[in-house]
Amino acid sequence: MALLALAAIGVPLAGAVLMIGPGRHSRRAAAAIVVVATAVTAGLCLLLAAHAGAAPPAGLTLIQLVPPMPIALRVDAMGALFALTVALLGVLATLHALVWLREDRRYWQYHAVLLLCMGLMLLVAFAANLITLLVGYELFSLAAFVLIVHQRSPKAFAAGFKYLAYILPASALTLIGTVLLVFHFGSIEFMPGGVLDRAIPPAAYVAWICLVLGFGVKAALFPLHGWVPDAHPAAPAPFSAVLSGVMVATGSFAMLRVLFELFGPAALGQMGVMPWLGTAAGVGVILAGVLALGEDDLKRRLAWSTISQMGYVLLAASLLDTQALAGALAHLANHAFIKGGLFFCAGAFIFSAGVHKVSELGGLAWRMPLTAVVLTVLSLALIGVPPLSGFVGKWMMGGAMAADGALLPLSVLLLGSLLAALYLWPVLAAIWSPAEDNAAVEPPARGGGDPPRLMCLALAGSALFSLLFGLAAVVTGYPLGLAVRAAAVLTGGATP
Amino acid sequence: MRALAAFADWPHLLPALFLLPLAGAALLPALLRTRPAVAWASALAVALATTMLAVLALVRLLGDGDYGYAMAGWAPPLGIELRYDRLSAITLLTGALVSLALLFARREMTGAGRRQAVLYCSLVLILLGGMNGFVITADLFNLFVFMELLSLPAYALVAMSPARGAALAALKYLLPGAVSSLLVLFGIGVLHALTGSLNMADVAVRLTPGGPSPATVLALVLISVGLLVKAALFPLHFWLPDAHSAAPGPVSALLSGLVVKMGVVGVVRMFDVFGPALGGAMQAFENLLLILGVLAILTGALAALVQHELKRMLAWSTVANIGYIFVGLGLAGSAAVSGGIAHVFYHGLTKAGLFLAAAALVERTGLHDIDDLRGLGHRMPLAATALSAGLIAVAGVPPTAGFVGKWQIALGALEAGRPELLVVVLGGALLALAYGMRVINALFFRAPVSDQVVTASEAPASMLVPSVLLVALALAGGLSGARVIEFILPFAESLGGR
Amino acid sequence: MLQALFSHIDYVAVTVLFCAGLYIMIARGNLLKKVIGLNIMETAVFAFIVTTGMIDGGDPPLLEQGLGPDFASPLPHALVLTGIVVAVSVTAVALALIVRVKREHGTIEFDELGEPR
Amino acid sequence: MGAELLDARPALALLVSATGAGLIMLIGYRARLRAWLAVGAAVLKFVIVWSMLPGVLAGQVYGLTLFEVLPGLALELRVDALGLFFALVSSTLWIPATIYALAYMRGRQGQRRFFSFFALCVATTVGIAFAENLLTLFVFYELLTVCTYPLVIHEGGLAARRAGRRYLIYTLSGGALILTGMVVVQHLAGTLSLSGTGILDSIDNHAALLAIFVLLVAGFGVKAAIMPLHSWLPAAMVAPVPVSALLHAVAVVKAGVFGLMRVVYNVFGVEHMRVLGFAGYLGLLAGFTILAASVIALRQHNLKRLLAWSTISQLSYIVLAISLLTPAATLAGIIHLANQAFAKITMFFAAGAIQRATGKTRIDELDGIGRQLPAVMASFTVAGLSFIGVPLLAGFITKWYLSLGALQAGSGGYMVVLALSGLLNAAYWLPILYRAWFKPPAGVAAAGNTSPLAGSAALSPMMLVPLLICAAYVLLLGVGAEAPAMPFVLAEAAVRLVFGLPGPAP
Repeated sequence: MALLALAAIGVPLAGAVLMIGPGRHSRRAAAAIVVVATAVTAGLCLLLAAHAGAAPPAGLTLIQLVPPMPIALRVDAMGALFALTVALLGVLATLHALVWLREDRRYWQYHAVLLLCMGLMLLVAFAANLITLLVGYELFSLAAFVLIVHQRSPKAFAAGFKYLAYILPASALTLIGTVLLVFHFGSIEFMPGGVLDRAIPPAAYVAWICLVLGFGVKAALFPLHGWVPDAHPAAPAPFSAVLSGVMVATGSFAMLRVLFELFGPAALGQMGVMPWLGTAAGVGVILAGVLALGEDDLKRRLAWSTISQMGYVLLAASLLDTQALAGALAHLANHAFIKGGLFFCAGAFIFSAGVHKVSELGGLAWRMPLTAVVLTVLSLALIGVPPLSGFVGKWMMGGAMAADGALLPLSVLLLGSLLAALYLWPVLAAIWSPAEDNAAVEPPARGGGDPPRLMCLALAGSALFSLLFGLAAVVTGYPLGLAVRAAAVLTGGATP
Repeated sequence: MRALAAFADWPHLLPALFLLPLAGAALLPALLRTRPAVAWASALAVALATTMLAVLALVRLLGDGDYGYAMAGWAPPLGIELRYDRLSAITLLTGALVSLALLFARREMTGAGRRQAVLYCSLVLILLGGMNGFVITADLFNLFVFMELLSLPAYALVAMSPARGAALAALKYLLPGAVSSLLVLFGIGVLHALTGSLNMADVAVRLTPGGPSPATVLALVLISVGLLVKAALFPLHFWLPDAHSAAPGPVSALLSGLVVKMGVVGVVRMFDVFGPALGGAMQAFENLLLILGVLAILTGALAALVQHELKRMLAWSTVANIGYIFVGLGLAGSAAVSGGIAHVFYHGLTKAGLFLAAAALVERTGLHDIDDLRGLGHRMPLAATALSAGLIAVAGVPPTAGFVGKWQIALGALEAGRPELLVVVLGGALLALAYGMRVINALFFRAPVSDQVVTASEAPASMLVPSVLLVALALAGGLSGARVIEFILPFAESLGGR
Repeated sequence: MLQALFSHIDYVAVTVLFCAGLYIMIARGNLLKKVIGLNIMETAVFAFIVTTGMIDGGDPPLLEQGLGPDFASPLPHALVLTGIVVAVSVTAVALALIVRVKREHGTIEFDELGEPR
Repeated sequence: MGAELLDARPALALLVSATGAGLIMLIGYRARLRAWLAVGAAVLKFVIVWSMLPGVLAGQVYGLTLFEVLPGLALELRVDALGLFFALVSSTLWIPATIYALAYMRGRQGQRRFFSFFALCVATTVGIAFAENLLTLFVFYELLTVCTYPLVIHEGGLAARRAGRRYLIYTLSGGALILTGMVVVQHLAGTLSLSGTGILDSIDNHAALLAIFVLLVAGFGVKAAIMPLHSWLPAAMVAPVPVSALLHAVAVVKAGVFGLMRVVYNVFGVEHMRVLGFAGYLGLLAGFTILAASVIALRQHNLKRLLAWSTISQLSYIVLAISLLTPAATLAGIIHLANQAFAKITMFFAAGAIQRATGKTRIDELDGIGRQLPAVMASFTVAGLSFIGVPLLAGFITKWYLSLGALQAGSGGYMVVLALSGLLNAAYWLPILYRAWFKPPAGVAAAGNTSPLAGSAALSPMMLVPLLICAAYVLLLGVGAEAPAMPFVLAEAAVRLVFGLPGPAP
């Protein structure tokens, strides 16, 4: 089982290395390598997801970094779920990127670093202890910088430096938090129910704050989300899809892993710190939603929407309720595909119509029918319309909040969905508006038709996934099933 | 060793120590006036024989401790008595080694006249005889005679160099020397008047009942001032820089290395003579020596730092090192005194080697100023390296000779509960390293400025061999410091702990 | 005070003579006068040593005349003889040097000689 | 602890490069012979030092008395875990340094003198590592100054001489301080031996102990470039690159820090030190130096001066580790000796290569250098990231253990200092990496040709190979700390030695 995980991490890394070698010379070879690598990884992750629940999580120690700090892997339900999301979104992003980078000479560099990022994210997913997670997390942050500044434009560099200015202090904080944990509790192995058994020393509070702030930057938690709105427009479209879909999710995933498998729900309850996280997330949801309304650039609007949606996950997690946590995890996965798809649409608009602003979207649907349809489906999913995947997570979370009688989070959830509807409606209205209203808009630069086949495939894929996960939720449902099982493990400690 | 021991028991060993060189000195000009080469060889033979005698004396000392000899059979209180102890052993060895080196350096000295070569050898032998006698005599007046026997050839040797200022420098050396000898004689006269005897041990016994009477104090003052002028301790050192810088290389090596040390030996002898009688007052005398020593270290080191002339700088460094020796003696702890006396030995060797190397450089290029000697290290590598090694040794960098004495003195300072002296002792070492480094920097790391330097060729073997040997001996001495200190400790305890 | 003075008249005389010699050596610039001053000091010291051997009413230490119970001690005289020999040799060397200085520098006035190069 | 084994190897290690130096000075006229002598001596020394590793790991201690300089005090060599670690690091680094120097100095004047003093320096460094008592340590410490002086002023010219003079003044006065401290120690403790864990335990004369501490720390602090005594280091940048690599990464500064370790662990002893409480002030000083040096480094323009200031800050990591007096901090200090050495020497080789290939020395001239010299800049990047403390690199391990040590010592504040220093490091290393990789080379069209080989062709392989070896070693130190041949295991043995812990250190 763990060997599969090792393979899952190894394949993208190998792909990255290959990319630097042969991939550099011919575009065709590069395309082949990247597609094969992502496909194989996706397959492995599917296998892992299927087995995740069955066997007890088996550990595998790779190397002993320094005596007390092994680099070890472990496959459990939560890890498998996140890995699956990463892999599938990776495949879609690669398809999109192949088209996006047609003229770009440094395509091999993009693919190599993307594969490297995927490998590191999988390492974070399957980390057995905090050190392995830290290693994967920090290297991934640095690699992401290279992708953000891929376009080498001054704006991209500005965004890149702002990103660095956020993540470097964050990595320092996480290190301090980790050392505090190691010193006070000896072991930093992830164990269901957490490591914190005896009395809680004051240092635990300091460690909690450090780790939450450290991971919060990447999870776009309310006060630390500054870099997200700038990074997305600067990054190339396929990467901004990965960026908002999975990278931000890595932050939340890591925070959930640490909170539930190191501190443990019991201790967290005792420490009484979770409400603070909840309020921050809640404020984040509302504020991001409101700011998204005012944003004219499509990608920035979607970036604010990501911050708002991620707020849901942390809000639900802070309730320490199994069902709420399951809903959060499911939403984490579903949101990745929805937001990924939306960014693919934005990319398509830019690629074929050269359109950035929401105001310039007038009547595009008639020229790019497929993209418009996908955009509509995904927007509805994001708002949480029942048959689509967005609804599943929110319904679970809402149900849990109602059951616990936590009215404030419930109201925030509903307000959030309303805001989502408010900032997505103008986009839909603009593209479906009748042809004659926007005759004034001069014909777009490139053809203006639907994007080439590969990009359409990526769009269709993301719409299909969100539809499938929405419907499948009712039946056996991969993401939801995994999420429920993971949540049970995290909170109850009862192995499914 | 046993064969040596057999020879060592020869009764007349002690008088031979000074009679042999004196006889040699007398016969040399008479017989070999015209053949300097043969004269030099025979002088060398005599010096070697004396060294052998010194070694034999040492062996006998190790065998059965200090021993004496009554001259011409007269029992000690009346007759002149010779007494050989560890202090005399040490200074004898230093003297023998340095004078051997001096004889080696004869060609450079008397390039001019053939006759002068012979005279030079005999003067050195007289000086050697005078020193040997001075160190082993136990009789006060005899001490005075040997001191004169020591000083006169020194004045003559200084005057011997063809340089223009040599005669004047010799005179500048002679006048204070003569006055100091007079003072010593005056003091001895007072002592004789008080006790009626001349033998040191006997005088000490007779003086004690009298306690610190004014007359005894007067005698101490007179003799010690006389000796301190000879030893060039701080206020009475004014003649040394001129005499040394004007004197030819080998001679200044002799002066700095040995003649100055005789003053030290004299003062140490006085400790034994006046110690029991004065008791408390002796403590004041030691404190005086201590303070003068400290001042000597500071002025010597600072003056050396600012000197431009190489030999004058070395002369000031001698003043500083004499200061070290007297600080050691003044502290009166066994560690400090042993350090002081060890420094006599080590400094003698090192400074002699240094002056010889410096002489090689100065005579070869004719330049006295350090800045003119820049870049000479490449043209005269051996001589320059010997000079540098000597400078580092004098500065007292650990493995070398200077370190042993300074370390013991520093420890003694702490034992005597005077940590502030530590600063002076080690500060002096740092200053010594500073002016040492200045010369080394000039020699090796600066581009030559004067043309004499560019055309200079390596020093003659006769100058090189002795200096390299002496400096090497000093370095080796530094490494076997433990032996030397252990050898001196018994004497230091007897002197310090009276 | 006077009575003590007269009882040690010899010591007083020696001290006066010694100081005179010392004064000449230091004050006079002429090298020759310095040597003369040196000799005066030497005579002062020798005089002192000889007087210390005197015993009141003691016979001269001559064996032929038969010795009384107390006789002047002959030792100082022997010392002084050697002292005189030493003093003479020192003076000889000093004078030889002065001759050479005169030849080289043309003058024996100390302050005109300046720094010997 | 095994019995004290009389063994000639410590002296042999010393003699090898000393005779090497002598031979080079005497017969090293032809470049080829000189090259063989220098490299031969370095490799031989490396073999001898490594041959002692298994023995020392098994607790064996090798001793050898050279000369009885003073009654009860001798020039004596003794190889224990801490000493062997330092010797290991310097002799391992010496081979790439020599090879690099041979390539770098080709065609320069005064090579014979340069290489003989170069080899002599390693002999004295190993001498310091194997010193049994303070006197031997001091002897080799001063010898190190004497034989690095001609290297510092090798270029000749006014600037070199002035830097040399300043270097001499600082180090010699430092030496005088140590000598004074040594005398007081000898007077109080009666011995200067470094074999025990604290020879001043039984002394309770507080004033004297404070005096000894101040004297010895100030003396060694000069070479460890602690803030008030550091200004000779940037000035010594005048020396040619292999010498500044030698000065900053391997020999001189490490000798200072190693001396501090000996003073705190062997002269005072850890418990006694904790009782006395002097170490706290040293820690504050080190913390201040870390931050101040990094801030000053921000404003540097010349690459080598930046490296110098970064060294000052990195050295104070070790001084901080020493002052915390806990097992984890000690381990961090010892390990950082190696980490900093390898990372810093890689950077100096890179700086030298850049200077040699493109003649650039200022940071703002480094645009696009990554394309011109990819290998050089890759290793510079590895070293830079290691200093920032990115995981899987050597710097991370030091930061990890130092934070742990700070917590063990109960002064968590130093963790914040470390975090801040990490950020400052990022603030001055990342712009260089950014210029190198992301900016197009000046004058070449933005989308210009990426001819990576144009620049590095000018560099001879003898320069590239050592560069890559050291960079690889930085990575190896970061990842494979557990591997048997790695210095980490020896560092743990050293910590057990210092704290007298039987089991493996945390």
